[in-house]
Amino acid sequence: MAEVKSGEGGALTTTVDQAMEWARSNSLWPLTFGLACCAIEMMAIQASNLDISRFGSEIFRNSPRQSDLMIVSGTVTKKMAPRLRRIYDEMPYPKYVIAMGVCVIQGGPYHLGYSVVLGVDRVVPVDVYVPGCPPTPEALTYGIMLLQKKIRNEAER
Amino acid sequence: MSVLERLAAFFAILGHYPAYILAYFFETLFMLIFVVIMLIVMIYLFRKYMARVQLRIGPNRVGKAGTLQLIADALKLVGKESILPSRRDDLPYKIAPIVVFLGLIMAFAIIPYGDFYYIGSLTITHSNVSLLLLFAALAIMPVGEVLAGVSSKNKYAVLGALRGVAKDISFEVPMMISVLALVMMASARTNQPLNMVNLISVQSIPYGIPQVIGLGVFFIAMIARAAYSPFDMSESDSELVSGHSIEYSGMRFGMFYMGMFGSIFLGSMIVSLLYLGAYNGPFSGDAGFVYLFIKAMILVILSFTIWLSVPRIRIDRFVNMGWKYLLPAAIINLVIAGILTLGLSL
Amino acid sequence: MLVEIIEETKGKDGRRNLKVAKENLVELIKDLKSKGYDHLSLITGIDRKDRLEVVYHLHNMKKNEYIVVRTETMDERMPSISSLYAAANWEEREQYDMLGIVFEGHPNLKRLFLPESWVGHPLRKNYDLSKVQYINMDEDGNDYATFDPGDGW
Amino acid sequence: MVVEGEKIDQSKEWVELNIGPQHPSTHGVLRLRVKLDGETVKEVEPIIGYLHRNAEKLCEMDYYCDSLIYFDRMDYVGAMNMELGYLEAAEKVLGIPPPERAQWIRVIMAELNRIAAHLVWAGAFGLDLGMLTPFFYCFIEREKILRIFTAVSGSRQQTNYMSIGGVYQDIDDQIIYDIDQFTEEFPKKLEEIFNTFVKNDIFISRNKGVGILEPEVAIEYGVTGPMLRASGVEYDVRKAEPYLVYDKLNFDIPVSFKKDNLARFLVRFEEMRQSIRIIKQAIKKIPDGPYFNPKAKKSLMIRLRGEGEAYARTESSKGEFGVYIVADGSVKPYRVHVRSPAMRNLSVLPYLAKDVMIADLFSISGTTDLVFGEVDR
Repeated sequence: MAEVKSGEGGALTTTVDQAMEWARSNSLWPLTFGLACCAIEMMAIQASNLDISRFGSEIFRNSPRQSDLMIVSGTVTKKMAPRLRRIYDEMPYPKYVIAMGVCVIQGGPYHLGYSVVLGVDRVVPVDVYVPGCPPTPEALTYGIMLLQKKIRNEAER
Repeated sequence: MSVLERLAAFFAILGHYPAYILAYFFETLFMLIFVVIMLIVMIYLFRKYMARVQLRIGPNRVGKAGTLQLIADALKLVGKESILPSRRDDLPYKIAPIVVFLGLIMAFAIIPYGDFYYIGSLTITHSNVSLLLLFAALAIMPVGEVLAGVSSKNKYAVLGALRGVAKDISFEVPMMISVLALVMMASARTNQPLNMVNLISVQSIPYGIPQVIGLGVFFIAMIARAAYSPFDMSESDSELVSGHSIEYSGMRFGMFYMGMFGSIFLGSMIVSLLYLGAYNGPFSGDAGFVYLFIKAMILVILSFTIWLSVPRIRIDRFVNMGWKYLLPAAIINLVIAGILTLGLSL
Repeated sequence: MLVEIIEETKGKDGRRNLKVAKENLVELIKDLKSKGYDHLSLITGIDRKDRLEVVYHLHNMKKNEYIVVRTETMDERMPSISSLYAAANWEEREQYDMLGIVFEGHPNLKRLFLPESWVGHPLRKNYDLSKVQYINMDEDGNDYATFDPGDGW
Repeated sequence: MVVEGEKIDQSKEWVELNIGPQHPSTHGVLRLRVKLDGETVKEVEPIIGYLHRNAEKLCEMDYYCDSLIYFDRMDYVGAMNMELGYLEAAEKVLGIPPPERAQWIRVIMAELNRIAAHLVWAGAFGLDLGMLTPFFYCFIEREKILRIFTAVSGSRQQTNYMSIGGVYQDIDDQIIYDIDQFTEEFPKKLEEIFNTFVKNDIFISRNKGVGILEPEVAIEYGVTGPMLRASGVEYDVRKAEPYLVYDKLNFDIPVSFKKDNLARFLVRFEEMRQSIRIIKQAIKKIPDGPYFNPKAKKSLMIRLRGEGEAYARTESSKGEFGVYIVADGSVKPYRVHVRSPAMRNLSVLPYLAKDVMIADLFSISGTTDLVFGEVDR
């Protein structure tokens, strides 16, 4: 269990924090935001074979205002990057980003070219990186589980 | 004896006025708790049912079989940042979700829940014009949606609000005419047909049987009011992103979300109250509430099935349908009801 | 043929290649279109370092015949055939974007993929990939290219 | 004559709506600038390039065998068809024809992938119209195809299975058995999915008579594939200019003369049925023999030198997919240009979506079957 935080609140704050983090981690609503190849695999985790709704991520919200998680699925081009940033800015706190696929992590097969961003972490902060080209839906599910773990541990830090 | 009087009698030791004030307070509280719990159950049920239809599992990680999923969702929405867009119209933007949610609660407060001993009927249920009050309360929610759409200053939201208005106008008229037929039939038996309790108690057979057309029209109107597929033009996810609620986040969005599922439940309740014999059934007695509930739940499942299987209808087609098919059908229903009232005096 | 064919060859795929002068291009294609070559399949620009070559793939849907028209330009300018084929509209814009071939008479010759202020044409052989450009967005949602990584990046 | 809709009155002030690049119905990163009059769409201007990944430039910088990965990622739902399109051109330039068995394997894989691509399209089209459920049924079936792809290539979607001069590895009896099982079971499931759509009055009324594309206009804009066939033009590259072994196979080209959204929908579903027919014949006729051309051994692959130029057309799930390779005798291609069918299909959208309702705009853009990896490249 976490050590009691200093200052007022103490144990109570920690409990409330933990409850909130439990809620947050179990209710990650992803944004419908498909960029490229990985978007189809992102749709596949929503589909029946690897039902992501088991983890509480059932609802793919279309409006960034109502989503918690941005799965950047597919190559981010330089033309898209400012828009990606704007969509990220439109999301309410607390918000999380999963970088899905090598294109998003460092440019992937396109890193030699002129129009691809070499890593989405130059544009938005990333919580979990899921490598692969494209990652299998299982890998993305594991990424989401890792993110849940990360959120749950926030109170203890 | 209504709940209010029971509560007042319970608090009688405090004196007349404090007792009644407390009674009102508790009655409202019961109401709220009931509605919120019902909504949570409904949304959970919807998710599980949707998963079943789509050959999935549905939420199963949070709590036993995902039962705590909705608690997690609600808690998360409470903890989310509620963004206020800088271009908003401040006051309408802030009160719109409250109006939607309040409209829902008010409508639930007017419904009679049966001859059940404790929560049989609430205060205003015994009003002489409770039917009118109910439809007045039903008209509040669309106002909130329009407010939300216009005050967000977002083009998608404005389009959503416009569609919402066009949709509301085209189904409200046939809906009211089909209700009028009910009142007409009931007026042969009682001199207070606008009182819902009277309207229900005079139904020797459920009025859904002689007025099948009216039932159909009314049910379609209720689907349209709850704004789910095929009539979700105003918030159509794949066209206008989220329609009127596009700019809302956090708990303000949560109110819209609950408002939508609440409308499904409310619509099913009203249909089963007015047309399907309400809380009457064999050996009903005090347990009439259960009958009402079962009827409503069957309608809810039916609504979910419709939602999951049909595509969205186009707004102009719906307006056409409202004026060219629903309205004449409602009028035919009215004529049939008149003939039945005069000829058979059911 | 109405116009003078400089050279007729056969490609490795067995298609007829007609080479014409730039001035005769529109006339030839107009002639071919009236003969049933109603489907413009492809416009390709090729950077031959000292000159730009433009290749038109035309296709006769009814007779299922294929013909390739090639032409060259020394000054980056070409007559547009967008008044003959609607498909040429986007094709020519793409070639303008990628290779900087200016199609004269095109109604809306803007870049197709990259923002207007992008410097250079990427598929040119002398395009310098080491000069990294960034794209940013102004308030109205229009893009502009910049060499400055500090500008919003 | 260029077919263009009449220009709208620019002096009036129209409501401008910006749709995308992040929008649930744009299938990726399409951006539409729409001028509205109430609910009616007056003018649509598609803005593309949000997924421009410089594949053509990178092809010039890579060996012939390496460029394949960029084609895998072009039409990412139909990777096999894209590989096939590139290899058809590259093998002509390099002079390395694939052996007989490899050609049959390629046909099987391409047709399987055509089914997978159409299934993704059908599911997404359902979502566009607000039908939530068919999407899931489509993806269950697609998953079965991907399992076969995983068995042959080790990857689900971006398979990189075909290679210059053949295929990456041979298919064994187990895989042929799996494919056979799939072709037995799939038609029944396909009818189920088909019925969830067409036995629905609202679905029919949403699509019938919407987005009518006249055949002359379609040819004018270079529209190909199911969209052209739905306009009544019987044109399929597999028949018009048979590649691989399509001339030895017996199949029909589905054509509809109704020209509207519904016709496109029906044509795509009929294509899936025809694909099953092709696969069934192919797994019976597949001959024994080497599965790759010994000239294209893996150790020699990067030394392959191309000469001349070739344009190869194949029928991908979107339409006529053409690859034009200009070689200059070195180990890298001099210029690679791709004829993207989805881009040509998109370019007709401003014509189709004129004076329609907003709801129809999305159903029309849904039937054009856009995949942005291919449009923007």
